[in-house]
Amino acid sequence: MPLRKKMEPKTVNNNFKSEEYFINMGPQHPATHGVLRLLLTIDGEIIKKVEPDLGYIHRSIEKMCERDSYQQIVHLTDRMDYLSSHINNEAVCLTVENALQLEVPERVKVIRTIIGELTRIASHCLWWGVMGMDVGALTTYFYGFRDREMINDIFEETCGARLTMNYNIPGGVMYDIHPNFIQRTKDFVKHFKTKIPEYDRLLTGNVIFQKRMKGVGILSKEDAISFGASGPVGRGSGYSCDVRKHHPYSALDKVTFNESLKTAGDSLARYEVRIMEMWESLSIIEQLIDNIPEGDYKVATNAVIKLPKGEYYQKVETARGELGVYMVSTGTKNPYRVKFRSPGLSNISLLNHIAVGGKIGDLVATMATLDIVVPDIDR
Amino acid sequence: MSYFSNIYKGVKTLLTGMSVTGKVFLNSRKGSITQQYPDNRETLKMFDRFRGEVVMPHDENNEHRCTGCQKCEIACPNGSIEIIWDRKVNPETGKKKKEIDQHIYHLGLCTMCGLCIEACPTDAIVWAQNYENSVFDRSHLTKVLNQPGSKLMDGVED
Amino acid sequence: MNISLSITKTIHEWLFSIMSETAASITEMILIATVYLAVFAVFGLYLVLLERKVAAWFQLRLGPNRVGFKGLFQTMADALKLVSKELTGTVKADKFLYNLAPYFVIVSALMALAVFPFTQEFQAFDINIGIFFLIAISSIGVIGILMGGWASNNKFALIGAMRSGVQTISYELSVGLSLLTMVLITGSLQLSEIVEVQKSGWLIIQGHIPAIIAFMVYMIAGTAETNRAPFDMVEAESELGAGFHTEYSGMKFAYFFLAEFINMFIIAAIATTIFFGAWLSPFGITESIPWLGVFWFLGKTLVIVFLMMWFRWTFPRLRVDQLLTLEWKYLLPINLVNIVIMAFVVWQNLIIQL
Amino acid sequence: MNNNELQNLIGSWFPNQEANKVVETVPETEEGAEIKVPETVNPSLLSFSEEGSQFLNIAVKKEQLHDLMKRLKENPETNFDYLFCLTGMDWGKELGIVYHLESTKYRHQLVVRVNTDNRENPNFDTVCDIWKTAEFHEREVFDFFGIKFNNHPNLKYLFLTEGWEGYPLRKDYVDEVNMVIK
Repeated sequence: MPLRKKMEPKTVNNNFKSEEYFINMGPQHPATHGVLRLLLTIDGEIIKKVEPDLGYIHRSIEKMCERDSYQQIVHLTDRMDYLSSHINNEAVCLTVENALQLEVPERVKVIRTIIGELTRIASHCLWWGVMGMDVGALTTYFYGFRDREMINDIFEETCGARLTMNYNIPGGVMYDIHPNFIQRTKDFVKHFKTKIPEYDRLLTGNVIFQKRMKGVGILSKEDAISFGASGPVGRGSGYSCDVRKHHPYSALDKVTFNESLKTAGDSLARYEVRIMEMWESLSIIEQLIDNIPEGDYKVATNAVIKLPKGEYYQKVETARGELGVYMVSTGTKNPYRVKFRSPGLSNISLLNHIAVGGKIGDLVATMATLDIVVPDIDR
Repeated sequence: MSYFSNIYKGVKTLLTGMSVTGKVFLNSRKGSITQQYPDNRETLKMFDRFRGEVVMPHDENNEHRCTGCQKCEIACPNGSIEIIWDRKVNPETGKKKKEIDQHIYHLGLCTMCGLCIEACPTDAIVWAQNYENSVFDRSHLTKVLNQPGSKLMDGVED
Repeated sequence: MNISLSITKTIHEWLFSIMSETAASITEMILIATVYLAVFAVFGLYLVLLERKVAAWFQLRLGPNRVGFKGLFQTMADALKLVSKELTGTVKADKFLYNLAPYFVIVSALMALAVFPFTQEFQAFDINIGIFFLIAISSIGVIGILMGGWASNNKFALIGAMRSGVQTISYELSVGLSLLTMVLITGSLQLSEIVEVQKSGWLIIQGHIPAIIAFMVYMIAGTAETNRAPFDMVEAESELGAGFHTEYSGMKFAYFFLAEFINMFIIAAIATTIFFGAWLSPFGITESIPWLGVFWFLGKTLVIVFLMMWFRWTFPRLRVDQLLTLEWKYLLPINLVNIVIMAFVVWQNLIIQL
Repeated sequence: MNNNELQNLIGSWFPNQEANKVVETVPETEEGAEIKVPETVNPSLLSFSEEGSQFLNIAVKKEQLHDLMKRLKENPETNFDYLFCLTGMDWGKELGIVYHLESTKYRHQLVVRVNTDNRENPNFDTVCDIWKTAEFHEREVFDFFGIKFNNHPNLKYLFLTEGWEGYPLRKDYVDEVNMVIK
């Protein structure tokens, strides 16, 4: 098949009113965080319609999964939502373990949970920095990265990679935690507890920021459920959708934490939910870090994993929301079909709903609070 | 009156924000988080688990531990590893034994997932902490891991 | 300064000796303009460097430190790079306006520099409507931005340019009114006379409360006039990419860039002249050495420039309607009331004179 | 509500009348819920299974899909207001869709599946008037499986470029250039 033909751009047919015009925001645009393309219909500065055009970074991970073995699938999920790669890995591993009815050691569960929560904090740090940048405060970006670097160092020391860690394998984790892991994590928790108030002072309290965020991009609870919003986007609308609460996995049933909920449903609520979530994640880490049980870091699986015939569904809470892994097996060494229910696709689908009627600046700010990761949307 | 209290509160939050950045500015001499990369090559040490590239360690007799079992080749999701092997007759025992000719590793295809090293039964391949992988030609990224003239270490069985 | 003064005097006498009076004064003006252009082009580059360094220090970074000693030649190298770059443009652009816009912006920025009193003697033109001239010139630059945005045939550029128009038209009111408040004390628009008045205390001290309010309003409005964050609606890189100069490259882009920084200098220099006594040293400590005035002037200006940089690297950007709300609902009423207060202060002679 | 109760309740909406007759007169009241006779379910319209899955599965005929979905959402006892996963499937001979539903009120979960053996022109009724999230997910299925959704407001390619030939996630899709097969 000729490749050239596939590269042709999509044509756009819109019927405009005379005052309205059309802007092509992206695929290369600073606020779209990657290669998201938004087709905006604008009247002056007012947004009339937002139509996301996806697929610029589509790699067909679901199709690739159909030819890979179950161990190999795990590393592909690193590349979906690269900011919460550990949690994505965990989702696949949990699916496979559930299917095999494999009981992993307690130590593995605790390690997974700690690293998962660290991933969440790292992701929110980056989001906070980028959020500030999208509303024009460029300095936040570096402050967010300063703290994220510490987490990345922890990951690098234990998992060997900073971003695409591939630390989980079906049956456990790849290596045991590094001897420095506990101390470094404690140091980080101590450090970060002084930094979140700084975040609040620099950005959250700022009168300009408050004005930019309050009452912008309002999403009602009913719409949040109907659009399948999850993660902080749903919780900002008062929709209790934390998978960690409702369907706890790994060691999350052993810890106590509050589900961060706000009822306003505007951009500020989504922002505040994420800040609250960082505090909750810190508390989860603190509860677990001193009590990592002794034991094996993995249980042996067969070199060739074959899942029993059937269908398996596992949902986890990534930093962006609910990630579902739907796996259909026919009993061979490859899955018959894998579907990743990514939080990003559902969250981007409500952009049109909440951005219409706002200004261009509002659209950018609203999009930042949705916390989009384009590879997660496109897969 | 709320008009004036709004102004007061607004200005106060602005000054709070400025105090945060101002503090960083005053500590800028020691607070920098950036590294000046090519200058700090000597001090830049990767963690010992860092996944830089796959290498095959050889001992002083130019012997490696790879038996050519091809488990890494099967485990690799991207086809980064190719093993060219042959069965050779061992002159002492007279038995035919699998022996690698070339263990080819395409660094350009590798996603550093570590499945090959997990799969290796004899620990013949390990991670190296090399982080400078840029080359002028893509073909330089295809590496032969076993050194020329190397042979299998004695007593290594898979 | 005696030497340099004697040099200028020598050149002046020499010029008038070899040609007619008209030709000599025109030549003299051209010479002065060339010197200003050269000095402020380089000065603008160093303002860019300062901005980058200050930004880096706010952001836990090191900033440019490779080219030259501690990166002192970084912006020079950047300018050289920009000179050597191809001038690209859109096919359907209005070529004439498109090419004119950058010159319009840079020229209007440089024109304002003519009237600043760097020292008592060092002032190119001491016209009697100095402040009026400054206000007028500083709002001309927006025409260049509008032209550039319109002629680029790019929607992002157009939105940026239109925002710029709205913003400058609104905020020049506040700039003008806050300066007018101070003119009530001085009773003159001529800059040299304003400085003369400040020999008995800088105006911000003389005018105490209303002067401080006027200064705060002026700083906010002045930051908005220069289209800098938190009022950088014109560029707003997370919304419009690069705003009005999206389609400019090479030297034409450099002109816009340089003009932004010279404008920032101008706004700070106006504040120095009106509020902080221009070249006057605090408590007259270096009054005996008049040429040190230029350092006092630049020092005060750079402190205010630093303040504007501090704003830029701390605050998020306003939305375009909030920008107008701030001007028309807050700054303008405050300003009008402030003028009345100032008038009362002057009438009752409540001025603090040292 | 546990799976058994769900099965009884939903089954009662499609009573076993003569085969092939489209059910139009569904009982308005919910008294049917108490009648615990699963055999009353019309097997040609609806069938239940829990085999090989952690959820209760309902296989439904495509004519009944929209009707069933609407009732699942709107019935106060089921109240499946959250469609958390919509998957296109290629079962070899048949194409199908798997809907994963959850109730945010009762936290019970349900899987609805619908299949068609028409591989040339597969089409189902859209559910995006019931759950708004379905709009994008159905477009994704349209991209990769070529399944059309009747009454969908904006059915065009979401990920693929216009004029893409073939449906990449179908099992019979061939692309020598871009697909690496092990």
